[in-house]
Amino acid sequence: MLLPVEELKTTLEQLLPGLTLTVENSVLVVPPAQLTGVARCLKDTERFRLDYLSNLAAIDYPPERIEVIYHLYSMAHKHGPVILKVKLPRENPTVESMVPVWRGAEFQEREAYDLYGVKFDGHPDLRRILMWDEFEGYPMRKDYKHEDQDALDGNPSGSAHA
Amino acid sequence: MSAENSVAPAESISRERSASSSGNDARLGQRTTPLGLGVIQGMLITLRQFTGTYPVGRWLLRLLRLDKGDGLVTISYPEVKQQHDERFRYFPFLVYDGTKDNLRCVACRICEQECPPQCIHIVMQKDEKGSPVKAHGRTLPKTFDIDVSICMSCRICVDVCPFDAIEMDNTYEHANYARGREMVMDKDRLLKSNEYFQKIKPSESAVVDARMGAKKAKEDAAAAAAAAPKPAAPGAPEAKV
Amino acid sequence: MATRQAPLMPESVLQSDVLEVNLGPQHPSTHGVFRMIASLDGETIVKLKPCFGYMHRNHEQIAEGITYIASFPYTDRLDYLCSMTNNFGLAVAIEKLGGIPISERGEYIRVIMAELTRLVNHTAVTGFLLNDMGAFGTPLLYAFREREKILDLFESASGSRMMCNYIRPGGVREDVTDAWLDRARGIVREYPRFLDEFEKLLRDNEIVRQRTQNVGVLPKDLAVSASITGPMLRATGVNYDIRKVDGYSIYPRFNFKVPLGSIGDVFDRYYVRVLEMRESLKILEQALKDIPKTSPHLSPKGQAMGKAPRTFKPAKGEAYGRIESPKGELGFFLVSDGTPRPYRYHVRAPSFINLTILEDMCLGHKVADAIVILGSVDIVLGEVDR
Amino acid sequence: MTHIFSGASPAGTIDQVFVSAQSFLLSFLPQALVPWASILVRIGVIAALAPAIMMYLTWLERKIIARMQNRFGPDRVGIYGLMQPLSDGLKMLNKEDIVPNGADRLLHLLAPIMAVSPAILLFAVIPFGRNMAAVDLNVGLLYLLAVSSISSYAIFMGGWASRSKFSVLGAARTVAQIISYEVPGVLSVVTVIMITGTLSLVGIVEAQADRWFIATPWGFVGAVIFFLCGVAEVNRTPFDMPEAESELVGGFHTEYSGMKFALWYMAEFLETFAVCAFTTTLFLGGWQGPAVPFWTVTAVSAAMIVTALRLPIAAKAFGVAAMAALTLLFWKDPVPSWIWFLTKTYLLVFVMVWFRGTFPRLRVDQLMGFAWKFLLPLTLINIVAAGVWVWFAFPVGTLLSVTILIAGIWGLVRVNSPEPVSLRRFELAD
Repeated sequence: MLLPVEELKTTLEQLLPGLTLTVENSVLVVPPAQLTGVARCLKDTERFRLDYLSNLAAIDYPPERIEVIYHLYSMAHKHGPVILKVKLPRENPTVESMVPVWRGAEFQEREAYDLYGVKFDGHPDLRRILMWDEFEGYPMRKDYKHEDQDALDGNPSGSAHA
Repeated sequence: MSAENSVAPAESISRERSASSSGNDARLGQRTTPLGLGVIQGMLITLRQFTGTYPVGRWLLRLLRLDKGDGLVTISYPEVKQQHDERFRYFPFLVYDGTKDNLRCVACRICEQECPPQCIHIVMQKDEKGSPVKAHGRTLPKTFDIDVSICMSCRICVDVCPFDAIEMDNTYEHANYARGREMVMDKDRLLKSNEYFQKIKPSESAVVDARMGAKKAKEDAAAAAAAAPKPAAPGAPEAKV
Repeated sequence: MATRQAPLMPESVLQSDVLEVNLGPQHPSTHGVFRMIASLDGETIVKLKPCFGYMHRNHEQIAEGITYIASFPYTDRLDYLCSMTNNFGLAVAIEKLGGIPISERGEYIRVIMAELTRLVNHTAVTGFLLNDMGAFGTPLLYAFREREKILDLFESASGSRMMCNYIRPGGVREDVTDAWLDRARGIVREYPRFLDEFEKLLRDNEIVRQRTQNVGVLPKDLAVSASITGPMLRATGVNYDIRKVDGYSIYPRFNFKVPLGSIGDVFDRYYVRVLEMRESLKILEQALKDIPKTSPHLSPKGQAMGKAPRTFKPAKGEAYGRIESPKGELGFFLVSDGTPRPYRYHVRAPSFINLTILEDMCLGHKVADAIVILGSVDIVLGEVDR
Repeated sequence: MTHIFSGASPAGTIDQVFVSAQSFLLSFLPQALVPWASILVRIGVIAALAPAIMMYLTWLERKIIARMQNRFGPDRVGIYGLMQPLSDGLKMLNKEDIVPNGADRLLHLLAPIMAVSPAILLFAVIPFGRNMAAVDLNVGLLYLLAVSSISSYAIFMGGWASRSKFSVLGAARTVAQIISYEVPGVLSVVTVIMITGTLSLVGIVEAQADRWFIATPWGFVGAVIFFLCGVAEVNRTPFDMPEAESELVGGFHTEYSGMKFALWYMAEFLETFAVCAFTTTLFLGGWQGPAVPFWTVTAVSAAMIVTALRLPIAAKAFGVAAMAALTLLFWKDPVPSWIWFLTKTYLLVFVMVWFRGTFPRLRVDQLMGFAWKFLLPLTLINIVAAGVWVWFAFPVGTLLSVTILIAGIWGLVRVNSPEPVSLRRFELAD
């Protein structure tokens, strides 16, 4: 079975020298630079074989950072989830793309780019996936100014109510 | 009639019957009819459904002891309406007991905040000085609009209403030509009597009436208790209800 | 790791240039507003770019503005063919986030509703697949005839046929009557007759076999690496069913099998779905037989979760709840900051991710196959675009 | 020995009712004009008959397919939806006729006209009943095959002229399909010519007096192949790749609307009727039928009128009275020849609609493969079988031709089914 997060951290640090991992309430926080190393190690070592990236999401914490979170499971050993988290600056968040490791990340990374503006280096074709291409801005960020902001704030200027 | 010499499929019969790991799985998904007759089998099924829709056909199929198929399932709408169950819900309506101004809603606006698409708009009845007007001992809404073109009849307003003032209706013929005024149902179009509620949803209204009855009984008891001790002895401990 | 093959260049001697055709977004058989920009060399597909977002309502941003309970009606609109399993997914995620206990009878009703939804979805999808192949609606209308019976069950339990908004954290919104349970037992007893007739109509039909076998073959390792889940994955032979892997809700109590295919082409996906329907019927029989009579169906606090949604403030933290929806792994990732409204609400939609390898499957096939392959992937645009 | 499948019944009065009506009508004219007038009358009959047949074929198809799908089909416009074709026609008339810009306007207009005209031309040669063929050509069969191949030009012209990707794709598929299905279609008819020795359709029908050709081994296989090729030439399921709605939206007639689209629709349905009519003529004994007394027909129709739920009482009474009168009038006559012809044709039309209600569509390359690799060799084998059937006496000839045919079919299926890529196995794991 998969070992708890602490042992996972220590074994990973033994396997990959020069790796600084921290654990925040059972989530492995990985520095952006070493993400691909950790990912490949988790996927290829026989003990883990986390070959299935179930979910990839970006979370916006306005003033200081944007986090990208990865939920990994193993279809071979049927164990899971190992949760990786990467913390990126808010101005120009870039991280290595996981598509070479898990092909499933392709659309989810494009969605994170489209809605949050997180750039993924090495992604085969990083384009907007849900919005139309000429759309400016990243709609899911907390500080995104909606065109008719008041409709969002709840006073129903938009609805037919007089 | 015509044994169709149809196209040869991608795999031939003999190679499939090789053994496989667990017994029953070998036959799963393989052909059971000989090559070329699968098409005929499909045609016989549609023919059986076809004859099953005619009375003469059904009699014939019963004669040949064949499965009669499902017959005609269409409901010709304007003449015959589909019977909906009691819990069928469409747009909400406001409940009043007896006369139209004795409505249960006290304009507390909980449903306005909780409504996911924000389509309920309530303005409380206030006199010129701005203090709420009371009728039947309760405040009441001056206007209570539900924008029916936005409402998705999700019943959350009924769940969160502490006064059982709003219930779900089951009339679904609301088509009209304009999206503006007609689709915003104002207070008197929303108001319907409690008898109507009991007629369309018997068991649900029974639960609501029981709860209302219990609450009224508690209020009467408390009111009676509050009124009674004044003449007898002020400050005597009220009987815990 | 299978990298994406380079698009096949037209190597035929005849120098014909590539014809770019827009299949969609308004197209009779793309299951909603989905667009495929296909480059054709004659009839064969050389390049295929899926393009969607036409139905993007940003359900995740709306959910950040309303309470947890208020976003349940929106989940009905995600995968509008199976609204019960969408509610189930969000309820599992919220229960994991807020640590809410679930009543015994509520669990049984949830499993019954989820398996009925699996029947509805697989029946409808097989009908649509035949419609894409050109059958003039007959299999689809047989499928819809059976689906209506189950939708009437949903209506008499939750109030609405497709937008049920019925499952709540802690249990279900309203209890089901015994009469409803008998009706459900009748329909479950009647269903195998329809499945046999449907299989006799389709499985041995030479034209159906000719159009589906060895079309859109999906290799096993590409499927795993592309995070494909659901019947599409099991058709390639990978045994991964979240009902068995996670054992969420009370699924470990029922004994049922997970059907697996071998080649992973359109026929395997069709037949794995048929076998899955038969397994769902087994689960339904067991669940309908021993559903407990006594225990209240709502959360032990006794009042429906819906009554006071604003007082439901989960502790600060993150939770990822996932279930086996008929289309694959449906996951809800919730981040709460202590207020009644979620800080971040992300939906892991199976249809969205199962489309990743649509181009790999279609390369080299004909235009007619691309439509059939899309039909076998079984996408619903409400879930793809969210 | 009147074989069950034959019936040289004597010509009753009801049988020749149309012929005698025509001669009565023409008796008023001076002798010199009679031949011209009879041609005009026949043209008039065909001009009236063809649209009516087309309209009520659409009604029949929608009703039959609806009943196969457990639903009613059109029943709002008129009793049992009988006015539906009229309302469709009116709708088509007042729909705007959109021509895509950049389309070749002349070709865009010409294509539907060129599609309908051969379909109507075919009606000239159909022998509806005993000496009721509009024109008794002695090369009727040749005429039939020649005229029915014009429609591929029209379809390609329509597809090419509307300058849209979908219609060009549809047009390219059509030409390939119609050409590859004409070859086995023609070859399957060769056996009939070989046996009867004449090309005239009336001659062929008379040759089937004692035995319908479908009752012979080669005739059965020939009928199936001719029917399938007819279905393919009319672009109907399971061969309706050119107008495949699911991927080509409408194939060659995507860009047509209004009356032009109605003409395409008319061409398709007229050719459907023509294919069924010619299969009946060539293989099912045309207007031949066993000597069944006429009152059975009137009895069946009276029963249907009485049990019809929606007919008002007055209509029911009138109908039953009419049937009774007909029975009394033609008491001793057998069933007329044109009723035999129409029942057989409409049975085949039912089979064609039955195909459409059940089967999915064959892909383009499978379509071609089926025609060239399966039907074509089968027709050649069929010709050999027919030769053997004619040459040897009764028991030996039939047995020999049946064995040749069975061996041929088995061999072709064996040749055409390739090695499966990998064994397909399903497993129920836990």
